[in-house]
Amino acid sequence: MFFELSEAHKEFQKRVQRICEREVSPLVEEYERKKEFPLPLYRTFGAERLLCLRCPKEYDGPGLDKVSECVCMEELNRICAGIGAGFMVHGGLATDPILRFGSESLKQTYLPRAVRGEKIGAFALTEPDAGSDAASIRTIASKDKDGYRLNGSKTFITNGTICDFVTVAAYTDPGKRGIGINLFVVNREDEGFSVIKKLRKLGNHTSDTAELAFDGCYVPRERMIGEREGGGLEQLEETLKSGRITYGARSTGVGQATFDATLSYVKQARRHGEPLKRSQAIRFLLAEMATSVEVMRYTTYRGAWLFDQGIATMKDASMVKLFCSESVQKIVQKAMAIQKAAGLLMENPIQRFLRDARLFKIPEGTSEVHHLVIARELGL
Amino acid sequence: MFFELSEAHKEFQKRVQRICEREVSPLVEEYERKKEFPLPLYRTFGAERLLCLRCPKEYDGPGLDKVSECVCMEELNRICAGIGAGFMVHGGLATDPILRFGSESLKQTYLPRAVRGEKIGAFALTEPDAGSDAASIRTIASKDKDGYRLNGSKTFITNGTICDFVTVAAYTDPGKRGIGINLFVVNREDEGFSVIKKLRKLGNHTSDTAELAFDGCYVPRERMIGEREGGGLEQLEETLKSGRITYGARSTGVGQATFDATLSYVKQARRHGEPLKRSQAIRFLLAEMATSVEVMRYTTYRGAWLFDQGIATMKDASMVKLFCSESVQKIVQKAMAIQKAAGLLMENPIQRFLRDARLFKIPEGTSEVHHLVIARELGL
Amino acid sequence: MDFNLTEEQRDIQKAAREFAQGEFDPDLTIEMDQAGKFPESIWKKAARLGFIGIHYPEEYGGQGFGLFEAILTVEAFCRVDSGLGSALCSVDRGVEVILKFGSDGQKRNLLPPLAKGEKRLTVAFAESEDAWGLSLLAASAKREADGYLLQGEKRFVANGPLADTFLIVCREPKEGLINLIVDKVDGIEILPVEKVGLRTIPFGDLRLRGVRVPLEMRIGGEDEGSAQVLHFHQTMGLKSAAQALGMAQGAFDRAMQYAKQREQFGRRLSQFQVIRHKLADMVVSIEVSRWLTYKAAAEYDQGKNEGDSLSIAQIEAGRRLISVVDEALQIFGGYGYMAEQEIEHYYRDAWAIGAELGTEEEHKDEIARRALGGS
Amino acid sequence: MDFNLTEEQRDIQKAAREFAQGEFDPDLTIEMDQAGKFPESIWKKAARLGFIGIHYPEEYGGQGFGLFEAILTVEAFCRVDSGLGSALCSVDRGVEVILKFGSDGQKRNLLPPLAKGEKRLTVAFAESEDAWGLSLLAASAKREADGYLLQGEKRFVANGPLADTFLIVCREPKEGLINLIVDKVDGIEILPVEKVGLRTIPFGDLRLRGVRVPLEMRIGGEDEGSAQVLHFHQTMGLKSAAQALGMAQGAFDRAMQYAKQREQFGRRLSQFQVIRHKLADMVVSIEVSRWLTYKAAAEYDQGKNEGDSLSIAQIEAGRRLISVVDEALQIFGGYGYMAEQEIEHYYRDAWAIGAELGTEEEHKDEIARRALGGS
Repeated sequence: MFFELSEAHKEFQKRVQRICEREVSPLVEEYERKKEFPLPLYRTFGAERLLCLRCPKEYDGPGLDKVSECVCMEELNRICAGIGAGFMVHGGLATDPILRFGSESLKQTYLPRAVRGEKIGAFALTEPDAGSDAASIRTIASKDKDGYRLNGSKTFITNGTICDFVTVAAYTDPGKRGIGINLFVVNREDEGFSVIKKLRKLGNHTSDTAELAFDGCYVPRERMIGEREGGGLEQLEETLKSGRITYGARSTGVGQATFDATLSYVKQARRHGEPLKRSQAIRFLLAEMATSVEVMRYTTYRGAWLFDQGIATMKDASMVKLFCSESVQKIVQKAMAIQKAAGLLMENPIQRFLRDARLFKIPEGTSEVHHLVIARELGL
Repeated sequence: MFFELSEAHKEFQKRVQRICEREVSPLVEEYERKKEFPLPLYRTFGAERLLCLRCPKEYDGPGLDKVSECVCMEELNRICAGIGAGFMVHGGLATDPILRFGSESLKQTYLPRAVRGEKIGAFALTEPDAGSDAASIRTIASKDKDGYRLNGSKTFITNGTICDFVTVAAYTDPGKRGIGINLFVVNREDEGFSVIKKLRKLGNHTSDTAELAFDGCYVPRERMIGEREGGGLEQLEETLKSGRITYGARSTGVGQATFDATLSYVKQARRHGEPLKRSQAIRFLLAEMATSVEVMRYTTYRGAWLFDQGIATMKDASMVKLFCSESVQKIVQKAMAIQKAAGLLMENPIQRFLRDARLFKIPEGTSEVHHLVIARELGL
Repeated sequence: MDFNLTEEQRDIQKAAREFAQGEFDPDLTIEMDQAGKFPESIWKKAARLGFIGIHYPEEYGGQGFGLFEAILTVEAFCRVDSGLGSALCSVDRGVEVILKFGSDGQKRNLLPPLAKGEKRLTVAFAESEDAWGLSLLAASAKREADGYLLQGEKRFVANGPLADTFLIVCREPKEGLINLIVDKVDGIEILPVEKVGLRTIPFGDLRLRGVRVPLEMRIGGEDEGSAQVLHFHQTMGLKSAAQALGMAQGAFDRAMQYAKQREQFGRRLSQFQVIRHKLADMVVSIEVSRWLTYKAAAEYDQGKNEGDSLSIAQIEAGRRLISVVDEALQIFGGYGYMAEQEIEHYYRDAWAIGAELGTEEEHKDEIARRALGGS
Repeated sequence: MDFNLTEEQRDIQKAAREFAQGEFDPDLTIEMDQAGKFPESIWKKAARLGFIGIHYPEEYGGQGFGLFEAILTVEAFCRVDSGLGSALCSVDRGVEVILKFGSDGQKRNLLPPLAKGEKRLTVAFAESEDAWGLSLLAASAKREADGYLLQGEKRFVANGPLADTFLIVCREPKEGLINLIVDKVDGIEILPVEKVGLRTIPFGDLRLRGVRVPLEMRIGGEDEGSAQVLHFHQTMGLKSAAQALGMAQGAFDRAMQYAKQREQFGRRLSQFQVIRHKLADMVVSIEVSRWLTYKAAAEYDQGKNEGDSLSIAQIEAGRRLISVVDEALQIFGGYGYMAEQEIEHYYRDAWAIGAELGTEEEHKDEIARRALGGS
């Protein structure tokens, strides 16, 4: 029994902190304003082998565990959730299916370059009419010669305009609702693939979000992930299970950043001429924020550890995402309530934390979906 | 890194479950109605060495760790929080100061018999005018010959009417507010010690709560815990730190019991003729309860583990108590909201869980105190 | 828009409050709660002073006021004591069904003794925890030549062990759901049930073993039972919201008084910001309850009961009561948990009245239905 | 007690709503929010129709209604769009100080151009994040022969970059805190500040570098600045509560419409109980906001502003708005997070108006002070 990060994890955490502080922090303001992902960071993080953390050494990856991934995601999101979103998708949703279910040749083609940040991945499941209800996607992969022809459109795709490849979910058998799904790797240069538009959002401005179209886009058989038609559903479940735990780390990161900023604010601010920190009401809020961040952090670590043991259920993953993404809302809302007018200024990161964290209740299963997933697993 | 109970802990948990099911469950209804602690259980649990879990073998104890204590407390409180209260005080607050700070002779005198359940301990800190503000206790231990003479009154004392000995906090130097405090072991038969009255409460009916009086009660020097006058404060802090973590386990236990009862209710109940479990609103509540219990449990384990490593701070302990004792309120309130009229009947344990859990926000530091402790440790 | 009580309403409020303050002794209230006793003599006095029949027409021995004025007395009583106050509100449970649907003869028989405090009325509607599942009711009335023959069981009958007369909804094969006025007679067996709160209003389960009820005891026409039960739930919901409002105010009064006198850390509790803010939060909660309840009552007396007001008042009054009582108990600390303090039974009574207010799920289903229909 | 609007009030409400529906184009609102533009032409039209000066006396070009009627237009505007609606409410910021404390000459000068939409007024009170710390204000006015000489800095000036006239509170060594009416002249430097919400109302920091203000521009007597600022906060608090109420209603309207049309899992969102209950919760929240705000406004017009009503309205309107807007966005799911949907700026605007409503701590301090005094 050892309820703490191992020494190796702590060392790794320190290394990530140093790199984030040195490489990411200086870019945040500029790219937030430009509403762009700071592309050079892919190479920087690639060189540090911080992109696809669970990718083994044979594909040039660091071969770390889910706990390490969560440690890294927490630190990154502590600096900037938008950048964290891009890296999360690249190192998780986009490459996970290849890593875990792809053929050796797919792995060799995509993983080493993804690891090094030379090729950027995206993940395309959501469609204009299929959000929480993934089974109702309409993108179809129709058999054509030695491959498939993809038709459909995808939306809310992180890394959408900057990606080099995208892992796409499509029906190979539209007759089998929710089952006849497969994942394909589409290259940016594939004919019939296009980026329709970049989307403007409430927050996560440094993450790149787009609408994509597949218009008779031909994908050879080898770029279907896995052998079996209809094997995609299970791959999606496994990929999302991992992604949901990552939201625990993202939430913890933003929660910690919000707490840190609020604590320093409270330590120096005055109200009615009195030091703000003398107010019991304010002290209460800070105590609740601190407690919440601690609980979120270890709830996430536990989820990641279960995942590393291969015993995490979807219920475990849903609980981590639900609990942490809801908890961080309360933290950012408390921070806003403390700062009020000052918190509204664009120069104050608190409002960014608010906007960024608001997202977490939505993707990879809304809070509502996770409630229902958990209830289902309880036998209801 | 190992975020789970060890195999040994799991074995221990199963054993405790079996014993609770066999020995405790059948007694609950009767003693709840009688509003008495089921005294024979002290001998039973003593024989099983489940009373003073951290007491080492040299004093006839099982020499287990804080995590084990929490495992045991969770299971016990899952069956009955009132009985849990008595055992918690006996095996924690009453005997901890002797175990950790007492002389060898004190240990030999009290611990083995406490371990075996032959002598029941109580702990007396709170006074009619000193609740959260322990520094303002008025019980005084004045030097007299080779010992001290205690004068004062104590209230809300668990095991008050059934105890054989009581660990009492008193000022040896009333001039040193908050500092000149010592702990003494008073025997039931000591002259000048008396039980004023048994108190009726909202819940925890099987726990025995009383008001005590010390009227010139003579205690020999050897029954002061520790050597130094004024050494009691630190002993209290350490004792309460452990006790606060135990509240995490009590909360988890009641939370689990409430969840279990509600889940079975929901699985069979109907509303408007429809199965209740079809209601999304109800499913949501169950999902939140289940998530909360999981998070409470591992938050408690982590606190206990930190304690076992000797690195738990008061902030850690306060966070565990605050988070878990507040979380369990939401669980019992949700359960009541689901059952409504049916939940009010005395034959339904839900109302007992509500009344029992309501206590947890009050003793060993109210929620308000823990907020302020945490804030202080944050530098506010 | 006018948020003021009339002078007459203020007088009623004051009279109710003074009556309760004069009659409800704190030690007595705790004792009666623990023993589960109904306050017989206080009830008689309240009736004598006209509080019980306040909204009955004068011709039937009442005061001729509206439900709004009744609500003001309910609030005032429950503020002074949650248990005794509620007990006084429980003696004519179901009277609104008589007032709206009863025949002149039924009113003449029933209302004067209720108003005079000579008889107690209650309803026996639910048969299971699924209190709202009218379509599933099994209690049967068989029409015979000169009346009905009743068979069946009823649960959660408030004041069941004390009532002289019951309104019982049952199913007649040809007539559908009908409500019968049933006096306590042989064949009605009452099994007392222990409950956690509002112990001054004993609960009972009813067994009806071939009870004969004369024809003229049917309220209204055939198949009107559902509408009558709905009317009961609406008016009762309003009264329960007022009880909740009064209880919240009573819990606040006590917490405030305690905070002003109890010292910790060398200061009175009322000097700590955290305690002051808890009290301020209670003030906010009570105002929310109050204005939503008054609005629902005012609309009801104006004949407007189709909107959301009543559901909203019940939701908020229930939520707010729980949070107020919970924080009040917390301000009392360890003492609040002890049965020596009135707040201890306020806490239990709050949950009990919460059950009367219906579940949030059901109210929200209703509100959503009104907003969205089936769409 | 009467919870109904008069017919005239209903007409005003309807007119305001129809005006806003006619003028606020959803695409335009999103564009103006993103660009941070004030809706000049809509403002002119609103003034022409009498909406701006609705509660000014008729002799100064107004409509002669009370603040209650002004509140109804604020609510209606913000319901149709949080940003444009709020912009229209921001053009005469501080006018209540003139209405209550200004001289006839000051009113004659200021009110008609405000009512006609020819000029914009705002206040420059705060100098730091400690917006309430009046005792610490450093901006100074030095009395000279023919007027005052102003030095200092002001922060968070809503509409600062657009205003023609400012009310500036400052400290004169002998006269204490005084409020001056200051036209935009040389020596007033305005630094625009970017903020997250209500971007149609640009913020600015003000630098006053030796600004000369004629004697007759002082509002009221010596040392009356604090009372005037307090009056501003009270009336502004009421307007902000109405803005919050309107925004909540607007967010609800949109969520409801979306829920009725969006399909997932083969059903419309509005057919899922969880979504229906979210909508029901919004209905409850909006009603709570509405009645507490109306009550505070009605009392204000009756000259009662000493009680808790205003603090309570602000607390609840703020809390409820955040929860309504948050759930509305959640109903929209991913689309709600995108700037293509109006709900995205409703979310940001909700936080911005939340700041106007003051902190809960301060309101609770006030409520507790009224309940407990210093004890």
